[in-house]
Amino acid sequence: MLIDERRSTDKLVDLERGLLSRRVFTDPDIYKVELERIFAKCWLFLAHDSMIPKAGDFMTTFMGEDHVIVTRGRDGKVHAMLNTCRHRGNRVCLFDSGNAAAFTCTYHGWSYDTAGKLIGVPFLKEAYYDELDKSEWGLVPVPRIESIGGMTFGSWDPSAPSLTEYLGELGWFMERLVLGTWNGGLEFVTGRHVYTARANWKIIAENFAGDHYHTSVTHASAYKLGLAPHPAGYEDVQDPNGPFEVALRPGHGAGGVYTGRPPFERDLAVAERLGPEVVAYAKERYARLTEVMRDAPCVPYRQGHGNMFPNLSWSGQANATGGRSFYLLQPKGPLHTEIWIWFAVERNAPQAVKDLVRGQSGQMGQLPSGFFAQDDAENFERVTESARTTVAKRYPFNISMQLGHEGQWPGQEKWEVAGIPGLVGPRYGEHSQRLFYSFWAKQTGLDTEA
Amino acid sequence: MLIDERRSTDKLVDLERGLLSRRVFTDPDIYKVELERIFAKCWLFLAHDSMIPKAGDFMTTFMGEDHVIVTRGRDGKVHAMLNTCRHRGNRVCLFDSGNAAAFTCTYHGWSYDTAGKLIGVPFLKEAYYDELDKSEWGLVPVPRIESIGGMTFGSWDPSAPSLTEYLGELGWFMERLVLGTWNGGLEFVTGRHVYTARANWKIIAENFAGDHYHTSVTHASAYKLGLAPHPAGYEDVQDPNGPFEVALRPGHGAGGVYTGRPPFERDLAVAERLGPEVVAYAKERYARLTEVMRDAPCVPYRQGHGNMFPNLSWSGQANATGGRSFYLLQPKGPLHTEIWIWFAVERNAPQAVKDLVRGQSGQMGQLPSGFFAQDDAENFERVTESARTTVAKRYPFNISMQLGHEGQWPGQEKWEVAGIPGLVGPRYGEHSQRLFYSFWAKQTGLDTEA
Amino acid sequence: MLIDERRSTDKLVDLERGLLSRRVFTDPDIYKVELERIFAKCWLFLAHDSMIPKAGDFMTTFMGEDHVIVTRGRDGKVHAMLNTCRHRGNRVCLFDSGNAAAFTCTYHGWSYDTAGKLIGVPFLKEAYYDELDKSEWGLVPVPRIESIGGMTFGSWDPSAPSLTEYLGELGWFMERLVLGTWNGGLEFVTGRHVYTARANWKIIAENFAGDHYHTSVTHASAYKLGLAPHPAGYEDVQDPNGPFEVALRPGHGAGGVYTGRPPFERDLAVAERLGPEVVAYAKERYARLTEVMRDAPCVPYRQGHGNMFPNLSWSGQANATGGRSFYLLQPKGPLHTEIWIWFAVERNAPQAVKDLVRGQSGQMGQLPSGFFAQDDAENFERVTESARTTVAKRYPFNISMQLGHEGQWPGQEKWEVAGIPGLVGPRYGEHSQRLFYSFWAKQTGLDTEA
Amino acid sequence: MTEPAGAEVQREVERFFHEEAVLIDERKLHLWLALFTDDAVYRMELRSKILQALLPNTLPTAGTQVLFEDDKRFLTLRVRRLETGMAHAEKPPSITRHLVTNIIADLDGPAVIARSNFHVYQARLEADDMHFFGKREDRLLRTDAGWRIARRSIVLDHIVVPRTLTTFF
Amino acid sequence: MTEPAGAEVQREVERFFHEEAVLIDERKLHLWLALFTDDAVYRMELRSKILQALLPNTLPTAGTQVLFEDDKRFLTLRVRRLETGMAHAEKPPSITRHLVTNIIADLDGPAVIARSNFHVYQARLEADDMHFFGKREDRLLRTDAGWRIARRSIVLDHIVVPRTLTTFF
Amino acid sequence: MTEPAGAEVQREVERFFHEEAVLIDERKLHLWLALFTDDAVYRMELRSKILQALLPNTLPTAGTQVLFEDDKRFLTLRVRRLETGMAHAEKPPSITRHLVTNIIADLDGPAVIARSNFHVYQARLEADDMHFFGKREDRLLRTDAGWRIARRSIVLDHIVVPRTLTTFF
Ligand code: FES
Ligand code: FES
Ligand code: FES
Ligand SMILES: [Fe+3]
Ligand SMILES: [Fe+3]
Ligand SMILES: [Fe+3]
Repeated sequence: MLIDERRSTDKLVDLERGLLSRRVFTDPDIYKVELERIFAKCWLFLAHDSMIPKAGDFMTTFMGEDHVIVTRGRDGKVHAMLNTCRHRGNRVCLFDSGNAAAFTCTYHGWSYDTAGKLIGVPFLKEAYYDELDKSEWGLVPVPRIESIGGMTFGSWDPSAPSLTEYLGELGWFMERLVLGTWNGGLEFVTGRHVYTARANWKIIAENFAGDHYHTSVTHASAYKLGLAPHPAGYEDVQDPNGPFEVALRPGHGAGGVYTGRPPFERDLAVAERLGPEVVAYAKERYARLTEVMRDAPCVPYRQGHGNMFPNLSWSGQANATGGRSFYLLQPKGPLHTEIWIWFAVERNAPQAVKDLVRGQSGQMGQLPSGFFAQDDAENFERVTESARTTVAKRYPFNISMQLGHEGQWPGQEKWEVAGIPGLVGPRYGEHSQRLFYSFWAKQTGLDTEA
Repeated sequence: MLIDERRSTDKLVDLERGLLSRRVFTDPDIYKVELERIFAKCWLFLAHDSMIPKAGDFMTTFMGEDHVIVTRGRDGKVHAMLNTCRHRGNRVCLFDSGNAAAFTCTYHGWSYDTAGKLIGVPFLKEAYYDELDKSEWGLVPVPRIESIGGMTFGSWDPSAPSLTEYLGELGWFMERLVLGTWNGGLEFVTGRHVYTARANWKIIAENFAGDHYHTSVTHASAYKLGLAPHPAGYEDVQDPNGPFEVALRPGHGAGGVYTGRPPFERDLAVAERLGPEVVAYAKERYARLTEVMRDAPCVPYRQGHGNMFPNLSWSGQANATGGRSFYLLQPKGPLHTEIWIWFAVERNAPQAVKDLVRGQSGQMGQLPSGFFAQDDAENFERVTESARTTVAKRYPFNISMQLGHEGQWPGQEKWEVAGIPGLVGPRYGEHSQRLFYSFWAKQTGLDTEA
Repeated sequence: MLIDERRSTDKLVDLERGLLSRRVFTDPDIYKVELERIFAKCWLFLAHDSMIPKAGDFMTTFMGEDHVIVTRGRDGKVHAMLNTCRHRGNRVCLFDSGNAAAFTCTYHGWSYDTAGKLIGVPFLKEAYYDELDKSEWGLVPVPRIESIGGMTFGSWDPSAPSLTEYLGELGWFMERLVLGTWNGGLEFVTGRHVYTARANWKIIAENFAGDHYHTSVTHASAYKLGLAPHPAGYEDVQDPNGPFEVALRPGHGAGGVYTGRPPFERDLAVAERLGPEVVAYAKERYARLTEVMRDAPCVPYRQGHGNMFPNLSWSGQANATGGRSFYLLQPKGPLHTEIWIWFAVERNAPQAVKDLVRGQSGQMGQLPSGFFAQDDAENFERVTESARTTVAKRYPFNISMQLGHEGQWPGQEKWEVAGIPGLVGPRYGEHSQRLFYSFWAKQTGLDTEA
Repeated sequence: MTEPAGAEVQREVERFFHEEAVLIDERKLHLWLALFTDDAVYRMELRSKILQALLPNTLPTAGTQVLFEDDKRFLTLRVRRLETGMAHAEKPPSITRHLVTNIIADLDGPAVIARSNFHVYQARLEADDMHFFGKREDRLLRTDAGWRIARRSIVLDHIVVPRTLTTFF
Repeated sequence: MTEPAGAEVQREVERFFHEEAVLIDERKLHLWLALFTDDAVYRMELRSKILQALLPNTLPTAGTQVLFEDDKRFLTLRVRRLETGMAHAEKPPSITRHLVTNIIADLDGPAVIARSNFHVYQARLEADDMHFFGKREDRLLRTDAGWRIARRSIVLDHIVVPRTLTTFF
Repeated sequence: MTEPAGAEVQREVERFFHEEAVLIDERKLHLWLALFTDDAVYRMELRSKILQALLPNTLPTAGTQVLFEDDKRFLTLRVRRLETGMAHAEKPPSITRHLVTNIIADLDGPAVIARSNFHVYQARLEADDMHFFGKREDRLLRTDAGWRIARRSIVLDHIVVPRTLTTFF
């Protein structure tokens, strides 16, 4: 390359000054590094148990840009493997999901069982003189597969830390709030929705990880219409009971956390509109939650959004009347991301809650028909475009909000946050984003090498 | 890269042999160098005063591929700045043009005044603890802004020479003929038209800079229809009064220059068709022009086309009954250019002239509906495509016409060109293109480095 | 590049282990090497005599990505030259085919005769002062042009071996079976059909070169419908009379070879349906073929598919009642190929055969409307896509079938193949593909350099 | 059971759809809303590639992927949102062009079931390469004020929605 | 000599084409086949750029480039092939959308000659950017069971076919 | 004030537009010219994104960006130019396909005001990815020889024209 863009000694992620190079969003070479060192190493979401409940059920997905089949094997376990024949590489499964006994390649007919084992080779004797060692030529398995609360994750790195270790401080949140494992876990109630944005995946991920600051502006139209209460001044928005944005080592974030009775009482008001069954459920659920949260006396009740590094985001309420939406941010080059969307509710929730969640999904939320997605996506696209051009690229983004105040936030003495793991910060902050990018820098190794 | 295309010792621009490498048109790495060393350094056209007459008026444009807002500030001055928020880079102005008091980012709501100053940060106190130095986080200003005859230009290079110095020999032409500053300057009479060509920007720019040689062939259909007199033999076309092609240091070109009474008389004939008012205007205007041109006794009267390096081209007649068209050649990668088009007339011209100019704009000219643009664009596209492929790239273009004869053209003793600055050459020549590419080589530094 | 994909010591083509790197199909840098060292060096198909029979006839094609004009000159010879003006590179011929006296550039009017000679330069005297040496500025000729059986090939490499030497063992097949030169040669009976596939050219070429293994699976639907007999067990398919796949040094392949009377008798059955004239023709033709094949006592009668390295494939039957289809695999980047298709019959065939061939062309065959093309193209596309992604790229393709058994195939003692040149192998094998890729590796030099 | 509508109704339905498309493309969205009955449903599904649903030769079904299931109240909110001046994904408004083709009107008792295909082109900021394809099935009722849409069922012919859906179909 | 069909026939032909397109897009291909007469011909040509054919201002002609020239028997085989479950280029079935426009019906004795333009959109696996353009000229016959296609002549407006042709036009 | 045209006129206008499109696509351009009255105006505007024009929810207006404003004399010159054999941007002639949809005919005194949407596809040399979208509003007059175009106003739905405009709309 005739121009060396790394000529400067500037770091891509400068946590001392709170600066973030625009190049991380658009440089094709950096993107290749991400594919190798993030998407081919980190733990990535594969499937929820309820997507492939029966033996032979499968779905296809992407890990980075690699196409992967996820199956429920005859052994009842989840398997995942590259969707590419070991002979000449043809795709062996052509569907989004379904149930199959085997995957047969349409080129020369090699076939693989649902665990990826090569079980059939046409004319093995006549053409291969029985010399092909079938045990060596199965579909390439994802070497590490682990799960939490019904959610299965995979990693291409044989020496990756365990999923639990990788989740780190997020594990606690996952089990208690996101997945509600103590309440029977989740049930996915819709098919997969997908839309595409001309945006880098990270600007989406960091937004879910901890950007509460954008809501009052980006989503102003929804507030204006009275579809949600508009946060006016800071006093209104930073109640001692939340919301809080929590940065979770090593690189995750969970925000919109509300603690104690106030969020429960707001939830109860919704429950009342849904009928006595739901009220009873909400109350009983709260009692059990309080029990579960014995180590967190503040009793976190609601949890609004988050991101598990690198690309599994979610939003929702994690309460009795709300669902969760999960967003898998599938990278398609530095400038494009597919957003894969599923809706889920707690399995134990009354039918009225399930119906409500299903009904809301296309309106306010993150479906391409939803107000919030529309507002967000266009910002993400413009951010990405601006990170691409010659002069603009010289000016880093500012991720300095409250830099140096971490853990010593003004007014934090009033917050009811006892027992919550991670770095608990106020509604408006960039501590979660800084953690996101510092982990990104560590994983890519780019600043270290430079 | 496995193949090093620069293995040869050939220069990209070989002025000794009159050769020009095809790689300059298609190599993505060379294009990146252009963005850095040409478009992020040279003086680029931003706006004409009449496009943003009132305080708060703005228009958006590109400098290279960077998106830029040009405003008329409250101070009455023209400002220009990157259209990207300093926080996360979102575009802050979504329109082509308009009038605004401020630009508010739709992501988190930072807002900037029309001079680019950061004037509003939501929750500056609560979220930033008042620690954000707003004076440091304004929109990135174009550091150099200067103007000539109502046309404002900008340069990203703080140490760039002055606009006057950069214009060099072109300045004289700009003021006297292109912009008619001595006659009240120009008024832009149409909106911005844009079309796209699958062509490198330079083949367009060099054409306007000094390629009179193509007209009789490229635009033959228009001549055939009798829409313009067809130049037959050389004697017909190289009259002592023009047209001349003038290469203007450092890298500009102005062609189709006619001097003395003949072009004036042809203009008068047109004026007569438009009525006595126009005749009177043309005569009075000629008298004043003669006065203005005291240092050029040949009295250049008409000027047909030109290019200010790198990407502002124009055509028209610069006479009493004609308008001007300006073409801003916006690069969109090595293989694509957007042609931005405006029409202008001298402010002092009678209404009949203004109407005529407006009416003609879509027919013969450089609008995508115009014959000339249609003929030219297709050539430019095919030239670009041919400069991309493996074997073709080994064969440089020929820019050798009259090489070595500069300033000693056969027959030049008869030419009435006294007082015209620059290298005045005949209608058919490539001296202006050689100057264009030699300046290009100097600016990019590529031949020096190789 | 921040990630060096060649970090491994693995060869791209590993013939010892029968492995083939996926990178050869998708890496943009490898593709550039192919353009330089394969498409700008090897012998490429230009035209068949019957496409440009008369002086002045021309057609345009691509050699690699370079656009080339192929003409029948006034001298009756075939000429080929880059379709790009030597002045500013404009395309000088805008058509697919036709008849022309000269090619005149639409930019400045330089014109070239059908041998590429520069014959006209507008204003040569007035503009160029007669100093342009026209003999130096003709269209760039393809320096090597040779032909076999009416098929003309070109090479950009002045020091390339002769076409005969390059054809190597394929020459024998070409003359005897593919082109039927002993029977008057071919006549092309359709125009050029083109479709595009999102596939690398090599996966198509290797398929034609010697992949008989895919047919029973890839084209299963056609067999199921009874449109062709379905090969069931190996005994059915490996008759002593064929079919055989033949690897032909240096890098070609010809497959579907049947010898002796059985294929002739099957042909005769078809001829009977076409009438006595065709029967007589088939018999007389067989007699002459037997004569021609004196050096091959097995008398190869039918030949089903093949590839001349790099990108001329064919299929058909080479018998009395069948035609041939030729496929020129025009590379359009690593991930795209245009398939250019022509149909031909032996010139001496009765009209009934010619009509039959023309009629069948769009149904079963390799036209985009044909079943076989539809089946094949989709495989090729998926193979290519899978060779692009991060993890998949680490797993080479398997080209090991029968590795080590070459020339010592089980049962070969029964085969009637005496006199056939090249490495004659069974219907199901990958010996032709290994030869294809080993020649590819030699031509690109990439494994040697690594 | 439906039966083909007569010439007159077919023509009316065609005109109705074309006038409707003008209202969307010209951004007269309140007039557009007025074309829906008060209890109208505006529904859109997305396609997918599910093996289970596949008998040989059957189509990908739009399973549980519902993008819109709006009542008129929410549809009105969508329009009002665009008027807030804060819905920046439509600032400036996108250029849209509705090409409505293949209109088939059938009678279903007092109602008309009208099927149509569409290609909606959208241009926005620098992008003019956004295209949506699909089909609609409308239940139309004749009222004193003209035809009204009681139910619109849209199937979008995409697996991946090319952009968030800020226009109407 | 043809003459413009009257209002009634024009309307019938439009409906016929639109119902036909539904059958293709919904993969009711045996019903689609039933719309052809037993001796029907289904033909498609491709375009090219040949200088010889060029008087100034004449069109590229579709010379000897015939993509389809099927009788009903082979057309039926095409449909049956899709049902084998082995025609993997349509596994899962592509999404198609036929936009049929510019329908002109003319009377030619007892037959109707109907011209139409089309834009066929096809989406498949990850690709949703495949588009076919062209025109059709159909010879339609009225039978007791309704209109039937006796001959369909398609000209595809492409020099390079964007993909193998696994759908119908 | 306009009012909806009756069934007969609507049908005539549809046929008129479709026959017109055939003339353009088949390059019978003198016959096409004959469809215009002698004093016809052929006008085209381009779109832009101007803030001033923006009340919330109003459309980008086509301001002073006029691409065509031809009288019949100049329109004829455009056609004649293509016949010179020297208009190389149409050498060989582009393939075009006019998809004209959403036709609405209204009566305006003796004239008909006909609105339509279009998608014009153009293929040329190696490129087959050029698409133009927009709407037309025509003033049609009935003459003894049939309908004639007295004024055609086109709005092109592009901010950036995708290519120079060498075809007709
Ligand atoms: S590629 Fe799968 S069997 Fe050959
Ligand atoms: S990106 Fe503009 S305020 Fe955050
Ligand atoms: S480019 Fe061909 S004559 Fe100038
Ligand atoms: Fe948001
Ligand atoms: Fe020109
Ligand atoms: Fe095959």
